[in-house]
Amino acid sequence: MSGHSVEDIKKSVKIYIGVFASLAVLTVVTVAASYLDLGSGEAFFLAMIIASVKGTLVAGYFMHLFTEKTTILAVLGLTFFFLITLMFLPYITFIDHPAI
Amino acid sequence: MSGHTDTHHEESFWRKYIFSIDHKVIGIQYGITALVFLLFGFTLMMLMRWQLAYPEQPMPWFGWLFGEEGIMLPEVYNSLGAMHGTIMIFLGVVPLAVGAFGNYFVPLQIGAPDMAFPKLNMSSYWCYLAGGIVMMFGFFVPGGAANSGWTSYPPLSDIATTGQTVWLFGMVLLITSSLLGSVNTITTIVQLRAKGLTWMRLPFFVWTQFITGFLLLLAFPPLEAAGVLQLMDRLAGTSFFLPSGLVVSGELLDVSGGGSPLLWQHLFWFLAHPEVYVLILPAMGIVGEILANNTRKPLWGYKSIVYASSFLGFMSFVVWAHHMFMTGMGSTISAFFQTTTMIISIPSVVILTAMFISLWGGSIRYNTAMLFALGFLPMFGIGGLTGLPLGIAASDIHLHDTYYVIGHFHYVVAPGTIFALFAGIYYWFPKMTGKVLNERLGKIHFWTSMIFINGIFAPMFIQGLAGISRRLWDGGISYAHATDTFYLNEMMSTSAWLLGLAQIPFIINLIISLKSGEKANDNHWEATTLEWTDAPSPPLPHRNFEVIPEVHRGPYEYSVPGSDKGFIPQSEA
Amino acid sequence: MLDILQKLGLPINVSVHGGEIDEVISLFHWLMLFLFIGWGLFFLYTLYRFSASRNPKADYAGVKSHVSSGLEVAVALIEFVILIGFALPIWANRVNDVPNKADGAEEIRVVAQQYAWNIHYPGNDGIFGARDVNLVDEESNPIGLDKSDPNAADDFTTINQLHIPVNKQIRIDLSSKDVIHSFFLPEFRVKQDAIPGMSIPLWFEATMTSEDYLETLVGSAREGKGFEIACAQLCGLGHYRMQGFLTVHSEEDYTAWLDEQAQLLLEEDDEDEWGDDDW
Amino acid sequence: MEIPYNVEERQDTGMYNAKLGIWLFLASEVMLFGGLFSAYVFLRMGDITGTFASGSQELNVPLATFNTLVLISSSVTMIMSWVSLKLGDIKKFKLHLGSTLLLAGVFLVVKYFEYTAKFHHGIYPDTSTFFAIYFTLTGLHMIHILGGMVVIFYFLVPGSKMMKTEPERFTNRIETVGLYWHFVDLVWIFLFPILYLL
Ligand code: HEA
Ligand code: HEA
Ligand code: CUA
Ligand SMILES: [Cu+2]
Repeated sequence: MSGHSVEDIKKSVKIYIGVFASLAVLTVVTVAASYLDLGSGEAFFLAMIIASVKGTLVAGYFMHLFTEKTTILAVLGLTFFFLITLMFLPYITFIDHPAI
Repeated sequence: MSGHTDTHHEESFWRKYIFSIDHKVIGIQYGITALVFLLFGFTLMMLMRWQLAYPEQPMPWFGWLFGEEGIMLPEVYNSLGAMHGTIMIFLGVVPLAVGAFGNYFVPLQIGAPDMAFPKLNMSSYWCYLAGGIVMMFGFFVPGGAANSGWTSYPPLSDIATTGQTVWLFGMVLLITSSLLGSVNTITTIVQLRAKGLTWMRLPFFVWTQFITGFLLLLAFPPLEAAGVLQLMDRLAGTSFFLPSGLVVSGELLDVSGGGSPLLWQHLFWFLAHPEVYVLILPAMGIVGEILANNTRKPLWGYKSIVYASSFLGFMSFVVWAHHMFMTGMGSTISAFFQTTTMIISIPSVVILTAMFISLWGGSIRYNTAMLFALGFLPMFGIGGLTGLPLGIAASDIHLHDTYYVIGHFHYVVAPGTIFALFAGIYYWFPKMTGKVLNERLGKIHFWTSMIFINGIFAPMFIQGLAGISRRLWDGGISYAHATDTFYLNEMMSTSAWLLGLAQIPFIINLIISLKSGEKANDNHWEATTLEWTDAPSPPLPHRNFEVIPEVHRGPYEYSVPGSDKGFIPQSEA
Repeated sequence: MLDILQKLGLPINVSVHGGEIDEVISLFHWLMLFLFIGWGLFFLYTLYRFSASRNPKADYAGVKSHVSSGLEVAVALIEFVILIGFALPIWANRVNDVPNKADGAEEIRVVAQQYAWNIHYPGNDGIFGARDVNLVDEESNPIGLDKSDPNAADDFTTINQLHIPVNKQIRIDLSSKDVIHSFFLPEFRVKQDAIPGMSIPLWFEATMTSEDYLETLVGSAREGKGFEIACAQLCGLGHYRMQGFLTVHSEEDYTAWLDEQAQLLLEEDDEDEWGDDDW
Repeated sequence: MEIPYNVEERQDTGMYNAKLGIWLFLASEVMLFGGLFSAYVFLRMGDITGTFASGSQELNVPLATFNTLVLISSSVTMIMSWVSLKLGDIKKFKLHLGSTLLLAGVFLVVKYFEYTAKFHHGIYPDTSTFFAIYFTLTGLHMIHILGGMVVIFYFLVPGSKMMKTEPERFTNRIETVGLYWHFVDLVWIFLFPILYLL
């Protein structure tokens, strides 16, 4: 809520519609990209990049993160850091095995 | 905030004591349930210690419960061991430290009328109780309760008896409860601090609860995920944790394969390492409060311990694989985890050092609460110091999964955390009930506990150095390398039973003091924090304070030069 | 410190690399002892000196010096010296420098299973035969050795009996058939989890034969009890009895033992043929 | 006694309680799905037999694309319902919230067809690790959708009384429900490529 005036809100409706359109387009782009003949590594990164852009749009506009309070951003920053650790450290540990 | 004395209509017994949404009632519910579970978890261990001291000799009195001819069966031993660990940690200590003390005293210490979400608070308790009951149900299913250790490593746990499924369901409920609780604690601390209560004026206890809240919030969900995966393995026949080509008792296991046992270990320890700091941080918080109060001087280096605790909480997320050095870890990644483990020991050193230095120049009152708090310091010291060689992969080669590890962590959780919790009970009982616990019984409780608990755990280091593995049904008697140190088992077991007896004065104390103990005044210990200075004993139902206090200074303004009273309450203008 | 730890129960070390591990353990125990005694004395003194009766009025400021920060830094430094100077190199040596046959090491495979250690020797050709889980038969072929593989012809397995030569690097590739176990040789400072789906190498070199070791035990409570393999990871209800035996031979004795095993294998095969005819 | 900052924002933090509460809850949800994603990464990278690549070939990309669009639309209607509420347009609010519920229903129906098609082909969670993680992830996601639907339904019908009694608090609640709903959408945005496209 954070003190949106009526005008502000009307303006943001336009933004929401824009975000919606971008999300729809990006969805199609992802699917199209998956038919490209890419190596699995490239395909993965491309898909993740598109998904992250979409995710940022949702979180930034729909969830108002772009204008959110620092406390919340700090909590999410912390979470994000731990998320990255959780996602990749086990995997790095796995490939660093001397034997498989 | 309103000055009305009576805004409440009479509530039914159920609303008031059972389905209450008052944080104080919920705190007490948590406390009683957790104490019962602690006693139960301890009882399991007292039974197991018979088997360790006198392997394969029939147990007197209760033997028939656990196997033919009164000899406890190995599978029963494993069940009791796994349940002891689970109960002590998830049903005993955490609910007592966070659910009971956190719930009861965080709002009081920050000058809030209740937790931010009272209904959530109530559901968190009921989830916990449901989780506990489901866990207990495990004892009655075929094959008995979960028997793969509290760590539940697959493939063993994947192919274990039904008890493991029950355990997983119980865990899912307990995790849910913790998540609800931690959302509540953090929101309460951020949002409901009284006017003037800035971050650096928070009592240290509140800080520790705040950090603990984050550990629970962010570390538990991966275990919930892992629990779901293990449930799938057990119930839907998937093989998240099962590689291809397993042969169990001569039969090729009929699963698709392709999973990895190590995946579970990562997800489990991602929780379980932060979890151990969940066990210790609130304990440090309680000890901090009591030290300041009974030395009659401020905690030394308040800011540094706050920073150290926060750093400890942060680092605890990146050390987990020090439990997994022996899983064939490469040199790069083990270097990383060894380094983080060494780094994480530093904030503990900082905190302990600050606490020791706080004693200097104090005017120490030796009441029971203080004795337990003081006992905590060297005991945690022993436990923490013995964690260091475990954190180095090279020395962990010899010590991993031996009784050295058991000794290490019991020193931190039993004479460490449990003592701190006892200290908390003696310290805050007058506030919660309006009655003071009997000091004489308290001192008996302290000294006997102190002696016997060391009698149990100190010899474990010796056995661990000798290389005796943990989780052995016969205590390792048949191994050659146990020859020289096996005899210690008898003494350890005896100490454990005596420690059990030593709890009797405590239980009696709780009962008789509640009934006919000395009346406590509102600020029984002449403390400075809000729960003592602004709330009656016991605090007012449903709103804690007559008037929400305003805060003007730091938490431990004892013996301020120039003030004749000897202490200045936080709320004094 | 090592003497003290050995008095306390640490078994003597009989492997080449074990000394380094003992050194790290000792260094840490020095640090621990030092901190414990230092702080312990300080603690006891404050308890005595600053009790309410002796010091009725507390001092608001307390300690003003910052010696303690120095102490904290010192602890951190010592930890890092041990870490970088000892711990990391030792571990790197353990996991990166695993020798193989070409380096002159004796290669053996150990396959753990619920409550037993299957030891797999490559036989005279020095090459391990293929294995197939479908061939596993608990009675006759616990590790599923594929007899149709020529390399498997001279392979032999033992249960719970590991024999190795002294003064020679031993490389063991460890795996498991069912659940996680942990291969632990206390006197050799060797421990490694056996994880199903993985084969993990470990290595060590014995400095003493079993015979010599038994001699050192004469007169002690352990007299007559040689080296053992312990299982260090909970693996089910028989975890406590998953005990193996390790015999360290002199070079000649080891060769003799190998020959003996090869002979046994031949006899077994003969018996099999006899059996077939009978049928 | 009333709990402070239930409705109005606290000055120094700039938040009302539920706002922080829901974000903390979402943070824990991030870690929950993070655990599963971590499992996905771990298992996929260790997958020597290629069950992941071949498994995702079996999935129905057009249906999932459609479902992605459905969920995105539901996010938009969700936010529009909150906007309408802020503008005091109750009718539009109900329309938008109702559409959200409807779209969620469509998502589930499509998912139902996807699941049954798999079952018909004899594909179950125990078929391979890929399908194990596919069913687990999408199943858990569906549970989240269902949960969201229950809450949305509550505010649409029985809970909407509050709109008159405590309008501001009601708006806050819709905002928090919206945050949750967008999060569920966000999870799907990542699930879609990793399960269907890679
Ligand atoms: C409350 C619980 C708690 C706490 C606080 C700790 C603290 C630490 N733990 Fe422990 N740990 C456990 C609970 C805990 N642990 C449990 C339950 C297990 C076993 C799980 C299982 O396998 O079942 C375990 C296992 C465990 C292992 C795995 C061992 C193995 O399986 O091989 C390791 C390895 O690194 C480790 C390391 C550490 C370290 C470095 C610390 C450090 O944080 C310690 C830092 C503290 C200090 C360095 C003390 C400083 C004190 C002074 C300087 C003052 C001294 C003064 C006097 C004594 C007077 N722990
Ligand atoms: C918080 C954690 C915690 C606590 C407090 C304890 C406390 C104790 N533990 Fe436990 N233990 C574990 C966690 C804990 N343990 C874990 C995780 C394991 C590993 C399990 C596994 O292998 O998977 C383990 C394993 C373990 C073993 C090894 C078993 C094996 O490997 O085979 C042993 C052996 O002696 C043991 C003993 C004890 C003893 C004697 C106590 C005593 O200190 C208990 C003292 C308890 C009290 C003093 C509480 C008294 C309570 C009251 C007085 C309440 C009063 C009640 C009312 C008023 C209603 N424990
Ligand atoms: Cu095998 Cu324990
Ligand atoms: Cu740890």
